[in-house]
Amino acid sequence: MMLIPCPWCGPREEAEFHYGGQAHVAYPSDPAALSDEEWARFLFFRDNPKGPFAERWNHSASCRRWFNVVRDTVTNEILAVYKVGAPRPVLA
Amino acid sequence: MAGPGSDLPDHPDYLWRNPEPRRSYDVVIVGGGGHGLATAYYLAKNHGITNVAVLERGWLAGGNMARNTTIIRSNYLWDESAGIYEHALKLWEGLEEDLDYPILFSQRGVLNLAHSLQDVRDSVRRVEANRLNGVDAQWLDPQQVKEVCPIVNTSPDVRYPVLGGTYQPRAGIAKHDYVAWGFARAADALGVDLIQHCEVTGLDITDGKITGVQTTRGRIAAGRVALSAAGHTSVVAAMAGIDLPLQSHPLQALVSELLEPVHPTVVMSNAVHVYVSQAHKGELVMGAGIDSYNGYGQRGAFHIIERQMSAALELFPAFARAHVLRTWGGIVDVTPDASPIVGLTPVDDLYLNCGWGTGGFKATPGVGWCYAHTIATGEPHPLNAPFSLDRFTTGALVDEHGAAAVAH
Amino acid sequence: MTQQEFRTVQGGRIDRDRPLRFRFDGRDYTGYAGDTLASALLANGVHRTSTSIKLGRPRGIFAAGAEEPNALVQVEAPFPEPMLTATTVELYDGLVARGLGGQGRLATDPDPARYDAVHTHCDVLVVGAGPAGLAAASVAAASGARVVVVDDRSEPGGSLLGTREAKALDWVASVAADLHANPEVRLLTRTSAFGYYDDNYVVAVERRTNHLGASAPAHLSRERIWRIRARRVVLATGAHERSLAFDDNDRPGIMLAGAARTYVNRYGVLPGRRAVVLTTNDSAYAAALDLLDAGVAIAVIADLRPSVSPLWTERLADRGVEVLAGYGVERVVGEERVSSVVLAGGREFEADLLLVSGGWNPVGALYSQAGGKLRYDADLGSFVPDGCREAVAVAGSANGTYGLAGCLAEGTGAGRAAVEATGFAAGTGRELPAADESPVTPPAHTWVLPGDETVQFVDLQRDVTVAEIRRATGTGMRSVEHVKRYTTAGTAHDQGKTSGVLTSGVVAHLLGVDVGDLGTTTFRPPYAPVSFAALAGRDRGALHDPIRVTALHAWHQANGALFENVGQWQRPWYYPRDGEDLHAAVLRECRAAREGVATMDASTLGKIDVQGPDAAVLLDRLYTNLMSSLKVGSIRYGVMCRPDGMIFDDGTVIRLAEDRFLVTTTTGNAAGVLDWMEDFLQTEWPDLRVHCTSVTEQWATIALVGPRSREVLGTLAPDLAVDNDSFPFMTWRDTTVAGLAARVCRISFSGELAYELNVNWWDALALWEAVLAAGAPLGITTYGTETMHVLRAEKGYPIIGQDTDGTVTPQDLGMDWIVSKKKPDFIGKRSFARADTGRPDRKHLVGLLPDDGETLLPEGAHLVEMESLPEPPVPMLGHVTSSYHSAALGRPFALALIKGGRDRIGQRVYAPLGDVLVPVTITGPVLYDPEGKRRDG
Amino acid sequence: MAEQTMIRRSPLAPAADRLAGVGSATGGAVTLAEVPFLTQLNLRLDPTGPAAEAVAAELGVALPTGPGSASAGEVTVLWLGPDEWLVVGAPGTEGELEARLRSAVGDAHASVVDVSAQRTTLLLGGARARDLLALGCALDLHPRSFGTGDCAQTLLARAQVVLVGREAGEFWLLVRASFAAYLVDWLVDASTEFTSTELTAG
Ligand SMILES: Cc1cc2nc3c(=O)[nH]c(=O)nc-3n(C[C@H](O)[C@H](O)[C@H](O)COP(=O)(O)OP(=O)(O)OC[C@H]3O[C@@H](n4cnc5c(N)ncnc54)[C@H](O)[C@@H]3O)c2cc1C
Ligand SMILES: NC(=O)c1ccc[n+]([C@@H]2O[C@H](COP(=O)([O-])OP(=O)(O)OC[C@H]3O[C@@H](n4cnc5c(N)ncnc54)[C@H](O)[C@@H]3O)[C@@H](O)[C@H]2O)c1
Ligand SMILES: Cc1cc2nc3c(=O)[nH]c(=O)nc-3n(C[C@H](O)[C@H](O)[C@H](O)COP(=O)(O)O)c2cc1C
Ligand SMILES: [Zn+2]
Repeated sequence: MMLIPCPWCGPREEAEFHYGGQAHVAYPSDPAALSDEEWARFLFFRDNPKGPFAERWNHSASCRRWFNVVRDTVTNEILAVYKVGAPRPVLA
Repeated sequence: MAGPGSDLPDHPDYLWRNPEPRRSYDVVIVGGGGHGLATAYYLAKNHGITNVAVLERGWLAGGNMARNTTIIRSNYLWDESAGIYEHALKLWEGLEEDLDYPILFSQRGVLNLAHSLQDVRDSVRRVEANRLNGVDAQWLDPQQVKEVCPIVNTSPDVRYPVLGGTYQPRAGIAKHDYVAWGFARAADALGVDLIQHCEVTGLDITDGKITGVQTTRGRIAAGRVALSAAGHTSVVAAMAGIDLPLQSHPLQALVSELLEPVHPTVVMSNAVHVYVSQAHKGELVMGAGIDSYNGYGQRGAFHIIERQMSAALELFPAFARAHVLRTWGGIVDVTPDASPIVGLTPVDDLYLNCGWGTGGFKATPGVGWCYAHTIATGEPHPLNAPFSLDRFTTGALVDEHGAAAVAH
Repeated sequence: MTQQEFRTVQGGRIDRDRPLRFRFDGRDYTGYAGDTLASALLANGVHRTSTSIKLGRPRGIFAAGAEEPNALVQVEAPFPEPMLTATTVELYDGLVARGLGGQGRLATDPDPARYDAVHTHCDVLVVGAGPAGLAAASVAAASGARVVVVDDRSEPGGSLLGTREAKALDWVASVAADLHANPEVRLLTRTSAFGYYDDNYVVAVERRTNHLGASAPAHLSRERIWRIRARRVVLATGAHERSLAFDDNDRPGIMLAGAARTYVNRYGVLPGRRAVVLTTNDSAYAAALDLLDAGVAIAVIADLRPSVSPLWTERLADRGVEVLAGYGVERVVGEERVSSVVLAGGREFEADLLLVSGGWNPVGALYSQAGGKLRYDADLGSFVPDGCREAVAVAGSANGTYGLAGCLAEGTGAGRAAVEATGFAAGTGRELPAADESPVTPPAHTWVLPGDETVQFVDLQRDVTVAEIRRATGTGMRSVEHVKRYTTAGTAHDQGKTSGVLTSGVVAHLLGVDVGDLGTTTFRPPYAPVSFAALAGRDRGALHDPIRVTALHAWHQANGALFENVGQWQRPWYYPRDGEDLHAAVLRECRAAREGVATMDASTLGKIDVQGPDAAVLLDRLYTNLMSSLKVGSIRYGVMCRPDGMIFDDGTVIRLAEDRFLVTTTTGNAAGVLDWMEDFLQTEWPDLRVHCTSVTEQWATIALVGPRSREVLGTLAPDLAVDNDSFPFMTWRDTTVAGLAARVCRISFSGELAYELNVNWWDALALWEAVLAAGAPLGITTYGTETMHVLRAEKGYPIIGQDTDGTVTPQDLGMDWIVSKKKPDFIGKRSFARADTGRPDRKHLVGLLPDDGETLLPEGAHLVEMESLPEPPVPMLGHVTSSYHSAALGRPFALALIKGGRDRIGQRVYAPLGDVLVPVTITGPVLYDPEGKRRDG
Repeated sequence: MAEQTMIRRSPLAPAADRLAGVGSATGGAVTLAEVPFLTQLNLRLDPTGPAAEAVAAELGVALPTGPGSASAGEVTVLWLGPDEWLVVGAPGTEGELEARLRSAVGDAHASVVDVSAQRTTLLLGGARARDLLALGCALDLHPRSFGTGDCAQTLLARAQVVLVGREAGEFWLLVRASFAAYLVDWLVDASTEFTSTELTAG
């Protein structure tokens, strides 16, 4: 049970959150202009790194805000928390 | 006095060599889990290709193969799935003899319980589809469920009462480690090199064709390379610049102490989320749900275990004072449609087998067979052709969770 | 009843004034309060508790704590509990148990006990209340920090309880008193920390009432899971003594030296009359002295080290005990009980007890679970902590520090560092007791003694011998993980607490490699077995998952409704009257809706208030059809797809104002749709000025359906012009119904003239009763979800999740009309241009009429083209999604998803039911009132 | 209006006796009662914008900008999220309060939604109130971390609740009406622990 620091509510149990998968995957501005391959990439293909991963979480049981987290997928260590729309922080 | 497990057959005294890797092989298989080992075996046996190495980063079959709840069944909804899983089940039925290894394959039947009216519809749908596909399947009412597994609580005092279940009598369990060792021994005997503690760290590609792999034990040249790295497939494929529609999640399981026989079959419940069987020595083997997020830690969160136990006691009040001895986790590679990906890749002579998620143990012989065919011929076997990577582009998914079929 | 012949005359921490009766393997005994089952058995001279699992060899009590590998028991009364260790079962009056060689037995009666879980938070968690843990807790608590201390034994003190260190024991008592008195501290005994999870989340199980036996208070949970979130953790979990592999090392009467010491000192029990000691290290000497003091003769001390500590030799020589350096055990005589021990070289010593110490293993389980690394310390001959990511420190013998003074000092240091790290100024703990320490002679590093490998046991509980390990390495296995699985070493109830490192040692010995390179097998939760019931806690039956009910639930219950679970909701399924089955009740309910008037509780529909200048823009992007053109006062049905083009939800949208909509969702999807909207608003289109608010429970919704519904509404809402022109289909009005502020929508999910009356939750019952009263003269009938489903199916309206399964597009349902051609984009649109969504043979929703006019097709049945079935696999066309008897049609009918279905209308296909093929004809999906004449009444 | 209130039924009206029974069974260690019909308005607006100031002026209290609550007279404002509040008032004032808020925010992009019936409120008191909550709530409820005026949305027994620290160690538990009966079942069951002073561990 991770303790996830909600930028608004503070650290809360993982069970209060919904996972939203990879961060920074924008809905395409003009889906019609995409090839089938490009559209398939948007629909189904997500990074799946072993190590730091920028991902989305929603504090669904509380403030209902989406935010981004960089988490190490091996250790579950949360390396950074930042707001939606902010760029992925550069980690040392 | 013969205690539990004392009647289990003895292992062979000899399993495998521990060869030094050669500089070059016709086929290099990345990942020495059940799938990799079965693939090597069928490459040698069915196709006469024996200059093969299976490269394993850790100890042989120490990935998901060492940690799955060993449920084997073929009662999947869609024709494509029924095809490959039923092929596997037929192979299971002759595997002990074929490998000359006691794999403890026990066709004790699998029950999938239904807890809502929609579960009932989905279950009947699956049973009917199974029958037409030649897969044995029955719909049982709660009374019949009780007859198959008397300790299931079919009374209405459960939060989600049992409204019935599907039953596949030919389904069952096998002893995971023995299966792996059986394939390993047989492959080794046919000349396949099983190389442990040899992690693939790079894929060498020239002009769109794979030529070899970089490993922690040096470079190994290869005519063909076949990925069988389960939870780590994204990591390995990325070495070839290939992105895959995979997410790797933690999945946990646990065992109890050894108990006198109480549980004659395998029971799975999607809605209440638990699956249970009693293994040969007497321990209850139980699986939980996946953690919602990606994870490569081979461990999961505790609340998942608590939920699993509360689900278990809903269905099996008799388990109350059983004890959990050990919990563990694996890394399962999940696709968007809960079906595997088996076939060719954009890189010549590089093959892909992944995405079995929570349910690929049962496919071990079947996928080994088909994947070996794919690698040997360069063309997908008809049974794995529907599971190509390009289905995500065309949209021709084989959506096993959408259709509420159960995983594992 | 036997006397407790092996009880010391005095001493021990048992209460000799409180004798307790118990029964073991069919014989009655007494022990004392403070005993464990094991100590009570030993007090009565019982060593042998069971037979071994595979070989059926006699086995006895080997240890004195959670690490016990042998003495497995089944408790039979007061309530059956399988497989416990006699060394951890506290004695209580009336305990009935038996020795267990193989499998435990589960109770057949339901467990009457309560179990629960509780959350707690602390600055510092200390696991283990031995000297190291108490020292840590003492300084931490003195700082004012919140401290939790857990220890799995019945009282704090750890292994000191098994000694006669009077000063240290006084210190234990005073620290324990301090901790109990400190309101910020929680000292939990009988509590094992069994799992260490992310972010210092440590879970522990407290055995609260078991030791009280039949007098356990029923209102308290028997076992409790503590979910502890700690800012820092100090692990002071001690060390487990390990054995050595020598011939017949499994005989009853062979015991860990430290355990024997504990039995003598803590429990006032003599584990034997005359002992031989076999050791690799100094610790067994102290044990020998304590046993001597208690009256146990020590026949000889065999020390495997070529040269031994002169100090200890001298102390024993003073007592007339011979110490043989460089000697091991060759043979043990006696099957049921040790009778003599033969040392290397052949000297035989009569003895009923053989004490063994093969060294110590720091308890690294939790540390390892925390992600801590273990390193083999060749000097100590054990694996020790070597760095961890979590905020955890290890102190005392868990860290490989075996002297008391060292443990106390390390505990103090760890406690201080932990509180300081959480921002407290470290306090001053209780003054530490003086501890004399003898200089330590380095231990010998021996795993296996010469002899017959087939009777040299490594894992007592799994009957694994050196010979079996040799067989495993002979197969080609090189990893301890393989050896574990091949031999099953370490996989039993004790999870190899005393045998795990020994197994690694033996493998290393056989392969000629360094044990440090080989490592250990993985430590996994739970550290000690935990009952299923404790883990399930109170989340059982009605509390397993929240039950959601509507404002009218009590009414439905009182009026005989049967319920259907829909997600977490309970919805009335149908209302059987005397003797009616589902079929009869539903035909009656349907008839009422089609011919008269009927009413249902539709409150479970999800409702979302969508407000803001860009509300219409948002809805246009999410729904497949156009919502911005909806007029205030009007209602529109809409469908939402996932980006992959598959339908995900449907419902109505009513426009309350230019900038305000009320969206309804399906019952199961309310939260999902709101999340969906928030997701897009917050992450994709933050520029849109829209707010979404769930109002699902704000509004209760009552459907009023049937040709005579207008009459009922007319009576109840005198202010409302209910005629068709004034209040047309798909519009809404705010008005007063039965004196209650209400919003009335003209929506129909049945094809009949119908209304949905919305009032706030508090008014629901009043409205419902008013509707029933007003409708009574017209025979108003309540109906449930089943009738709702029949009525909508007769009209060909799909239920998302029943007639769709996540692979169905709006076009598949024949709803091209709802997919806007005008909008440049909406979620899902792009996917309709993919190859697969364009296939002509996609499955379409169609109607089915069984040709015989009688057969009710099972939902889930498949359809085939042929009149007789070929060998499988049989090509299938699709399946029945909904199927009912129709009162209105006077026959059964079904909806189905069929390949190319719309092009097959009029064709005959077959539904294989068992051995019969039922011919059915494909029709359009709308079977009732296709012209829509009934909508306006 | 008066008539209407008469026939209103609060979600936990049928549970009133059971709630009261908890106090007597536990000797007051835990007390539970429904506080029905509180006015509750969901307010969404930009906390940095003029609407926030206008609302603050209207209510006489600034909107809390982080987890917590603020009170002025009969109105208590609970923070739900960075742009979301629950304005709680006396029963029957929802119409008037909504009008006041709407006129205060004027043309600003803000929403006011009457959700008075969406959730009901339980008042939890007694010396063991925190211990009771700890049986199903993962928040740190130590008085140092969660005291009077603190407010959090969280899970209690897997149901979403708004938890508010009130005076004298009491709590408000705001729970969605559909979950209320379940939550009461859970609370009553949980309180069994405190029904005897004998051996109250923990
Ligand atoms: C808890 C749990 C329960 C399950 N229950 C069931 C069940 O009941 N029934 C069922 O059918 N399925 C079940 N499964 C799924 C099943 O275990 C997997 O689908 C299946 O084992 C995957 O195939 P594999 O055996 O080849 O995988 P693995 O055994 O995981 O093999 C992959 C191997 O690749 C190796 N590898 C990875 N990267 C590299 C690299 N770079 N170089 C070299 N080697 C590498 C890994 O170390 C690993 O050994 C379960 C899984 C889990 C985790
Ligand atoms: N002479 C030697 O070689 C030798 C070897 C080992 C220990 N010792 C002596 O033993 C003492 C060690 O002190 P210490 O404080 O390090 O350890 P300890 O053994 O005294 O205390 C550890 C305590 O932690 C408990 N515990 C362990 N795991 C637990 C868990 N997961 N959950 C709850 N409780 C758990 C144990 O039951 C025990 O009560 C010292 O007095 C030391 O001198 C001596
Ligand atoms: C079907 C099955 C049965 C198992 N039975 C036991 C058992 O009886 N005792 C045990 O300790 N572990 C048992 N395990 C778990 C293994 O010990 C181990 O946890 C698992 O292989 C994962 O490896 P790891 O924990 O070393 O990472 C079993 C595993 C499986 C898959
Ligand atoms: Zn939050």
